[in-house]
Amino acid sequence: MEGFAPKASSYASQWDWFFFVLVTVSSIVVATVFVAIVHFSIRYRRGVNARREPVSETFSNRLEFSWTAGTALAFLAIFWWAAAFQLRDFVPPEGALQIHVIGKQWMWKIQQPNGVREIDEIHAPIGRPVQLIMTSEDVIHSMFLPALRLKQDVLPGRYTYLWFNADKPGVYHLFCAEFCGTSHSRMTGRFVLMTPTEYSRWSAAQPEADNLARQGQALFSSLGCSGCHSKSSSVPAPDLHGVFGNPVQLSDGRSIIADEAYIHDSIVLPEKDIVAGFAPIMPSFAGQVSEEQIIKLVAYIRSLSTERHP
Amino acid sequence: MTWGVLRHAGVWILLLLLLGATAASSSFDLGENGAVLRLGIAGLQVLLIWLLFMDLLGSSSLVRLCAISAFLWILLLFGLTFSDYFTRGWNGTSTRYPARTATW
Amino acid sequence: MSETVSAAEPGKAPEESEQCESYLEAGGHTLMSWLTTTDHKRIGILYAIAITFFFFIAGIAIGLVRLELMSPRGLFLSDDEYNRLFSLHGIVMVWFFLVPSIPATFGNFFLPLMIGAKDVAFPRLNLLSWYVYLLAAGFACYAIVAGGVDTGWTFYTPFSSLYSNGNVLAAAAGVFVAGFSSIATGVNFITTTHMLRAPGMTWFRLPLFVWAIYATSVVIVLATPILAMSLLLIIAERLFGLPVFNPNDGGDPILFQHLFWFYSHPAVYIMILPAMGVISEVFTCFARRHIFGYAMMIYAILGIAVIGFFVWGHHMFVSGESQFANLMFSLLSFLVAVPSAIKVFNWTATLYRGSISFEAPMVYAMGFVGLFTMGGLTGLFLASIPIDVHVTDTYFVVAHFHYIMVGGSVSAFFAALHFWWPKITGKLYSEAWARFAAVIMFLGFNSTFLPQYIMGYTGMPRRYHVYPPEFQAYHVLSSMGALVLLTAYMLPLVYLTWSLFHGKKAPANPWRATGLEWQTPSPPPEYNFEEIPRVDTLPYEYHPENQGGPFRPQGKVIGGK
Amino acid sequence: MSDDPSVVQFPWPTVARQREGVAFGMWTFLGSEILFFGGLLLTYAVYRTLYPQAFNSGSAATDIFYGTINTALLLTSSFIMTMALRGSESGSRGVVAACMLTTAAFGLAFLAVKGLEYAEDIDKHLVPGPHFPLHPPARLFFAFYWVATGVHAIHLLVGILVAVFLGIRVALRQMAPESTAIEAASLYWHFVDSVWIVLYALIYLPGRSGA
Repeated sequence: MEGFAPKASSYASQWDWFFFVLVTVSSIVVATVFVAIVHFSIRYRRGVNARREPVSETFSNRLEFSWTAGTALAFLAIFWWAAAFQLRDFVPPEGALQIHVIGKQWMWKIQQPNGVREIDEIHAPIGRPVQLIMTSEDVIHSMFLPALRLKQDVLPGRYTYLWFNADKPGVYHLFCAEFCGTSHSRMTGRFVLMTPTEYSRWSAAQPEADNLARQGQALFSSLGCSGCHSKSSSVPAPDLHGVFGNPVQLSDGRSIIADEAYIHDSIVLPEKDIVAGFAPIMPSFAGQVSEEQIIKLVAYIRSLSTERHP
Repeated sequence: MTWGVLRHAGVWILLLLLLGATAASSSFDLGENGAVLRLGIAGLQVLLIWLLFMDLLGSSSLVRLCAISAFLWILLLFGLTFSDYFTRGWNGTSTRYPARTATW
Repeated sequence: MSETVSAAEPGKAPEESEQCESYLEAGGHTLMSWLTTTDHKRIGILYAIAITFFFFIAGIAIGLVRLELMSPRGLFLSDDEYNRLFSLHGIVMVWFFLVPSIPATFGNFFLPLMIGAKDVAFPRLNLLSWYVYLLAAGFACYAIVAGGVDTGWTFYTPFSSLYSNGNVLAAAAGVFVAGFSSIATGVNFITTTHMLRAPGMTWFRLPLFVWAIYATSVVIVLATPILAMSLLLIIAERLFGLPVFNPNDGGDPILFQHLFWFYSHPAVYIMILPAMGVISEVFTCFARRHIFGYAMMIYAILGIAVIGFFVWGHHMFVSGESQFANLMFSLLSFLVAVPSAIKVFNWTATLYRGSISFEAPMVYAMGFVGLFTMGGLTGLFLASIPIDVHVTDTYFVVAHFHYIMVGGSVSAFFAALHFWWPKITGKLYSEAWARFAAVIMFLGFNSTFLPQYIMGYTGMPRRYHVYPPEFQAYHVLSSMGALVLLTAYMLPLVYLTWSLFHGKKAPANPWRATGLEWQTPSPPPEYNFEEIPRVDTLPYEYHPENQGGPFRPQGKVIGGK
Repeated sequence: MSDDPSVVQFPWPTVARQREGVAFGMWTFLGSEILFFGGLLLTYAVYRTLYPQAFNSGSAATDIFYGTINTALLLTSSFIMTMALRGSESGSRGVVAACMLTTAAFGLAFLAVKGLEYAEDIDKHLVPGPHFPLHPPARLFFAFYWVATGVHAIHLLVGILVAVFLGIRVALRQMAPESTAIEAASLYWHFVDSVWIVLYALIYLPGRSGA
């Protein structure tokens, strides 16, 4: 770990700038109040000769009005700046490298897109957008990457997302920031940023692993999904080709984009969003498939959407 | 004594009739209107009880203020909480997809 | 203090009326006379004893935690013991010290006195709420003795409902029951303020402390039931297995956070509003000036109380709450900062053209303004979403709320204690010691919590038992500061107790203050006033040039001075 | 009678002022209670929005017969409670005592029916647990069902105890029929009744049309 509060992205540098502008503004306000109090305390201390006649009504009303309006406007300005800063980089660019993260008491399980698995370590390349797709197997955790000035809670039963475009290779902290039980403070790890060439060299050197979609395909048949979700099946279940990433019409009239969260819910809570034209007959796989397996299934179903109706 | 009791008895009968109506309505399929109707009748019944049995009508404005502010705070609780739930989808997955409808 | 008072007021010690027995004498000295009392003043003292006990329990817990954090690998605690100690500190400090601290002690004692009433509206309910508090305390003590609870004071689901193996049930039940005590007290204060004001005591003649306690009570009554319900749902899930927040059944853990913070953000104002009331009383009295912007101060109190309900989502910026809700809550959080800023400016302006003296209550109050300003401004950082994303759940947040809660509320508690001690006990304490303690407290506080801001900025997460070694220097600094702070908190315990037995007898109105409570003898008689006083003037008529006299009390009290 | 020493209590100056104060204090407390149940209704509203179909199937599994009977019982008890208050206003000891005790009897009848219903629910495994017959999100509905009806039943039990206590005290001449406690008790009773009306509409009625 190098330096005082190391920064590994241009976002982090801008963040620091914002932060220290606020520190400066606040210090000026604190100093003003302190100076006023000290000044009055000396000038108007008891027993000292000073002007003490009442302040005129109009003067005090004007004063009240101006500092009320002044603080309100100043606060609105800070809000505007903060909100604009937040929204500017909220949506990640297309084609981000997607890394899956699972929080579990008390470890981080990482799956790189090429199927490489890591524990308590995230390797990521600099110079390109990287998206973390995160979920938890038990309680709420929180992915905290101080070098990027980013944090996002990791929730059970839901996916949350975080993206960054880092620019400085190095080894940084990775913390769990939401209290998650006994070894909460040991749920830390290494966040390794590498140049793209180093990154591909690193992932090539890892033990040979099938890619996620291929692992998902194997699960799809071993869990029995393919028994219903196939053309030849007698059970009326939706065909999953071309689903991922597209709107799905539901039986109660709503329409929903089939994203990771939708596939996830369809596996563990199948009666939540039922596709129009189908009966709610799919059993829940909650407790039978792990979050890791769901990630693989999602990757497989995602891969099906590129090839339509083989 | 008698006039007041008669009036309250009338309210009581009305409450029972409303109960009958809402119970009967539940066996017809009214879609989402059904929920509105059921909650509307329940609201009416509660209003009758509060205004007449609990005599909010004849109470001081101070007492009415209590009841009203409790309701404003309920609205606040629901409104701000649902401002989260109704806009969760806007978070999106933050990944852009081409918009086209799935064909089954 | 005695020197200062007699120097400022030569030969003006008001004569006591010997006929009326003080509330400490009337009814007798037996334990039973205290345990069955319905006198609001005695109940205030019962609360004071109970919360002092819990203040030191929670203080010991955090003392051990700070000691443990001297080393990045820990010194003598296991992970579980550490987690249980900081949870104990949070739960006890929030619900068994801070929430009842000023309202249930000074509010109970002085609200009826300041509005010219003989007691609160429902005296027996008042006693009952103390017993309910004791029952809650019993649950909490059981949870501690039986091994503690490890959820933190926030009880986040699904950890608290499904995974924790601590005594969540007992702790949650304790907080749940304590909520009823709060609500009962709140209902009592609201009714008292509305119904039992003395003739002439109109809303815009009420002292600001009364306004603050009134607004606090409204917040208590409207917010606490939601906390009660959220804890009840956790109890239902843990005890009966009803899946309310269980993600495996489709439950949403974030719903719990909405319910919890709907109470717990306004709860911050339950803790700070009474403190603001105290500071207003003290500043105006020792500056000998009418409070600057009296009406504006009232609107600010009400504004904080109401807008304080709109901002809870800023605790959830990284929780998975929707981005739209984040922005809205961020905007509203900036709004609530405006009335707080107004109050700071008004206190400062009250000093302008005053005749200021620096007795102990004033020193504590000035410490409050400094620390509250620093704490409040860091609130702007946390209301800005991108800043909050990085510093939330780090020591930055810890420092921020300790500046408000400890630097703010606890300083104000000590200001109130020193301001009203002569009235409550009829005894004078050592002014020199009191000022010394106030200064030490200010210095100790800053050395404890300033390093935590820096740690938080560099990314030190809160609730960490072991931590990367680069943070050690700040932790050691903070722990040393905590030692100083602990000493400063022990001092008043010693010199105030000493004053009970050896202190000089206090005059009825040692500070020459205008409030009705000061027009009664010290200590006040059993039913406060022989005859309900008549109020014919604004509060805080201190200014010498205005009235041809040094100050003008709000009303004349028969049997008083 | 306006300043009857047996009715006016310290620190109130007059009975009229005390009446006003008690009603106001009670309503303040009820405001708090409204939010208490409001928190519960919020969980219902959120989960119903997320899982409308599961909530309908959960509702359909409840027993509307018991629910309707109970609603009628409570409505009637509220009517009798208004007569108790009327008796209190005219100072008739007999009416107050009789009406308070009858109200309490209706409350007990409600709890008895509720007991039968609970027994049936447990029989049908409608308690979220191992043999729960419906799909997972319906477990959320039944979690709400048990918590809401349970909390309501506890409130009602408190109301019954208060009504019996006051009725007996008035009957035994230990308390004046004009006591302000009668009005406080009646406000509380009506409030508990109105909570049930909302619960009835949320728990028993949806999802019955069999669509």
